[in-house]
Amino acid sequence: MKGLYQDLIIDHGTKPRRKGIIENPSAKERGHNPLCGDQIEVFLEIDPDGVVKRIRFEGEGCAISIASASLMAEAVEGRPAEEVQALFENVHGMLSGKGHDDLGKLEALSGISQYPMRVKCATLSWHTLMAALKKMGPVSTEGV
Amino acid sequence: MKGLYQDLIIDHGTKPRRKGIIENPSAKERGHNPLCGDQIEVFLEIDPDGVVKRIRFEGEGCAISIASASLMAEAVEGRPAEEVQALFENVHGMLSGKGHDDLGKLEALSGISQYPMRVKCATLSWHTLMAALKKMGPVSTEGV
Amino acid sequence: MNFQNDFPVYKTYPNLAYLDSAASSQKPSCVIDAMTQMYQSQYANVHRGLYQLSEQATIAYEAARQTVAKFLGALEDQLVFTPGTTASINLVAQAFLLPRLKAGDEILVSRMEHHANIVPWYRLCEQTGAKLIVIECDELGQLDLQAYAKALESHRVKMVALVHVSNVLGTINPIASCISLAKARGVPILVDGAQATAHMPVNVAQLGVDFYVTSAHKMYGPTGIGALYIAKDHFEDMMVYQTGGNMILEVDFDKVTYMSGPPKFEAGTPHIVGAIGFAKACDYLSSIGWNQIMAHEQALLAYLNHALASFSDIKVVGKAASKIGVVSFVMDRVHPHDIASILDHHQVCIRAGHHCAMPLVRYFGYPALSRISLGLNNVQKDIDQLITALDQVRKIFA
Amino acid sequence: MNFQNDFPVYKTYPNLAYLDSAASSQKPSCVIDAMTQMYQSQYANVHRGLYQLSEQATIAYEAARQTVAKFLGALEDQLVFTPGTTASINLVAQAFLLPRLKAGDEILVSRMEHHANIVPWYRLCEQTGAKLIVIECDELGQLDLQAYAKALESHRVKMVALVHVSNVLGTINPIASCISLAKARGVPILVDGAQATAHMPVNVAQLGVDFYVTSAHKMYGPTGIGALYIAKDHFEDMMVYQTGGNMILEVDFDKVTYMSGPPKFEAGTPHIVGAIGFAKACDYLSSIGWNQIMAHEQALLAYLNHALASFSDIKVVGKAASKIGVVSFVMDRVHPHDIASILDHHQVCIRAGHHCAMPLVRYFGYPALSRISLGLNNVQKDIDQLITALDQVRKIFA
Ligand SMILES: Cc1ncc(COP(=O)(O)O)c(C=O)c1O
Ligand SMILES: Cc1ncc(COP(=O)(O)O)c(C=O)c1O
Repeated sequence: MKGLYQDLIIDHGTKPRRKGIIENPSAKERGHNPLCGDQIEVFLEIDPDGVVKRIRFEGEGCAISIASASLMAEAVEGRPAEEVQALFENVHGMLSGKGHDDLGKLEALSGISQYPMRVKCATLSWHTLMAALKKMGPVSTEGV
Repeated sequence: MKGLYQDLIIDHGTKPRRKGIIENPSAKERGHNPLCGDQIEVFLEIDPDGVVKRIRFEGEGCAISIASASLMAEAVEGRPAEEVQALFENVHGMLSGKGHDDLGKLEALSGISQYPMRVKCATLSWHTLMAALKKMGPVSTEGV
Repeated sequence: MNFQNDFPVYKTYPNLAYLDSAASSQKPSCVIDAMTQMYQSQYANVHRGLYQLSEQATIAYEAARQTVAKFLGALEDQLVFTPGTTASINLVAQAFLLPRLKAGDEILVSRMEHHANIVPWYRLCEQTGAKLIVIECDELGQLDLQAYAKALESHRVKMVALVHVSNVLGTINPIASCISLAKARGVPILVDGAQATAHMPVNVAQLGVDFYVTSAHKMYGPTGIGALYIAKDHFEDMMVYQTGGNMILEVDFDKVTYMSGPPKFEAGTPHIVGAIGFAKACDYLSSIGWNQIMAHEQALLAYLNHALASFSDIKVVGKAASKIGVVSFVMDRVHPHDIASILDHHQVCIRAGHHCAMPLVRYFGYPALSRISLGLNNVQKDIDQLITALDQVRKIFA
Repeated sequence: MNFQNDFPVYKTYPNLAYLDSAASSQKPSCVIDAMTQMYQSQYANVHRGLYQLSEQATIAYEAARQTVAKFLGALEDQLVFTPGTTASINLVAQAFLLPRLKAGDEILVSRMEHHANIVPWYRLCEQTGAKLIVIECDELGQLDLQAYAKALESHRVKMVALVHVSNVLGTINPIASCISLAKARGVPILVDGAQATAHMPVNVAQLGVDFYVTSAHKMYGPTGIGALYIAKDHFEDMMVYQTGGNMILEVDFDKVTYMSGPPKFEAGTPHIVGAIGFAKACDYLSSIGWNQIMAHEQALLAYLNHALASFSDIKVVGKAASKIGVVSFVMDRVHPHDIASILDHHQVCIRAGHHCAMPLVRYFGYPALSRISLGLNNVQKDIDQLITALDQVRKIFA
């Protein structure tokens, strides 16, 4: 089970960090994978410099999808929005089995690339996050 | 080539007997196998006792279908209509590989049962003949 | 009884516990060999060849039709080869029902249907303004027969489409009664037998059903082929569906005439080798016999139910009195996808998800279910292995 | 060049002269083995399995799609697996053209079409009141390109459906020009490549065609599977066709949403093993390479034409400048069915009949034609054997 269910995944999958909601968020977005039934909602508080000051999520899904959301939230909080874009692409590269830079803790997700059916579980939260950022318009990534 | 193209088949296929038409026939009928393109027309002169006094045919098709029509015409001429029915069933049995009584010359057709695609070539003239007889109604086979 | 030696997959994976036959079954050597041989030394196109190789292929193809027909209690001129259950249902919806359906008409389906027996009818409703009427099931997963009889009283019902055996619950529906009730009202009925025909005898003639459909790949047969039984009197009053070669009598640009019987619905070059494999799969089942097959699978089902009963955190969904070896369940705190993935690590193959039956799974209140399904290839050891692996799941998520 | 060793049929019939590849080709060992292996040790259903066997089957199935797509110059998200050419054309007719067709609209087809590329359009015309417009060919069997360009000038033309290579005449149509002409008028065009894809390179992207269809079984691949290329921009504006599992996003009894891209048109369990075999057949052709394939077949064609030219009682039908190895002929005084049957006695397999192209065969004034068709598996000896057998035919009917 090394590949898929590393301790870190189980840990975050069963005890997710940054779960919850943000009242009056700068942006929020829902994600849904109808084929799995996974649901997620991402809340963002972005400061005027375009930095993700706080991120929270609510959702239901398998351990992979919850762990991915939890690890994502941890990795993203405190980062400027434009870095988040780069991070997303990096994570996406890792999950689709392509090359990627060092991703620290997020590398716990790397084994998933062997399981195409599960890749969507892991990317749902990321796609939802990106959609939330996009909603804020180019402004957010240009650091107004 | 024993099975399919016995000398008798080639003989009747290339030099068919009783080819031609009957003016004012007691019955006539067209047969057509669209999948092969084979066409045939059968003409009958039936006497008041229900005996096939004369039979002629016109048609185009492969050697098997022409030979079958020619051998049929030979076998049928002079026979009472009800015997023709029995003969048809006997020939049908032979062509479909089932049991059959001695059929004399018509047995030259027996090899065809091994070639399902060709069975239709051989039966076209027979089906056409039966349709012609049927047209005359039950009368013809009850020997009025 | 142990049939594992019939299945070559165990040579490569001796410790495989394949518990996903309901999705698609493993293949016995006899079926694989028949197809390999056909491709190696008996292959030719069918129907129009005037040489022996093609004649023999034609004979083999038509003999396959006869075998499959007989296996289902049909005559060969009532059996159409299709690409599978889904294709068969689409064919019946479009070629049979569409021309006789009007706005306001009703089509009865059950809560238990596979998407294949919902969406084609849903589409028809979109096309015509007809309505889908859903017959519910109880909490055990049994069809509400009274509601069914009641629904049939509406003179607007133009078709019934019912699953024989549920692919999620394992429920064997009282299909004979359902058919009689429909026939009594003069309503045509299609039965989806995808999950039935590998596990119990089916005789379409005795049932008196109008349409019966199944797929070879769930019957130890090949992919890409299925059977559509059409009651004799319906062939004539159906429109053509897919058109092209092999199903025509004559073609001109301004006039086309069609063949009758099964060829009418088999346009194009058929899945010749698939038919050979399908027939061989039927022969394989026949050679073992229903008594043995059912005894084998029911014994395993009892063993499985007994084993699962000892898990207080596992809840089985679908407890009909009459079931085949399909058991869906949920486990506290662990998502079905995680269960399936961890089981896989222990070489236990089960399925998790909505099983192409979203309305049913949703009805029981879950986003997804884990499903164990049994076949001839299974042995008790598979279930022991499953139980050990489930223990591991619990430990990981403790 | 001799590829006979690749084909196991010659182990059983060392003296077989198989000259019916246009109906369906023999299969090389690599294709058969790939499928046998899949069934023996790599088999599972695809798309929804959460265990390795199924993940790997899914990866193999999607890799097969990629291989076939690449072979045809397409991207994998433009390639739909269907049961074959006939099914593909029916799909395009019903899911693409039907919704945009009105009474009086025109569909262009050619005199040379196979029934598969006539009857589905004819049916559409029946359904909508549209008209089939036929582009004729000359006595050599070449498309009348001027008439085609002229017909396209009508603003009522809503679709062109054209055969790439004639299965009766061997004619290679100037498909690139036909496509440009259609595109210039904004008319969508489907090309029937059933007889092309095993014999010459096809690049659908370069051609800029809207729809391109072919069958694996004529490409040294398995039965029951074919490819439908759909230009990217058309996926969205097509209706669904067959519906059921695997092509939906969500199903409820009152609302269904569908997937996009190829899955939209692949309802039900796909012909998984067929896809594997299809891809292997493409790999087989690629490994030999078009230069060799075309050189081999053109050399045999030249040899065949030369040999037939010495028979004064044989007339070849179809003498286009640009041809593949398909030669139809008539022989004085002997019906094509008799020729085929007698040739068979000499282990020479040819086809005789209307070749699913009645309007074309009728146009040349014959009820039936004999057809020789060449493939990679053929060698000169096959043609020598054919010629000897034709001599026998003449003797028998002398
Ligand atoms: C030119 C052409 N189009 C279409 C078809 C139909 O292909 P299939 O029978 O595989 O559907 C064929 C072969 O039969 C053909 O030669
Ligand atoms: C009950 C039921 N109906 C229909 C189907 C669809 O069968 P196929 O995918 O072979 O078309 C399945 C299996 O997927 C099934 O279990």
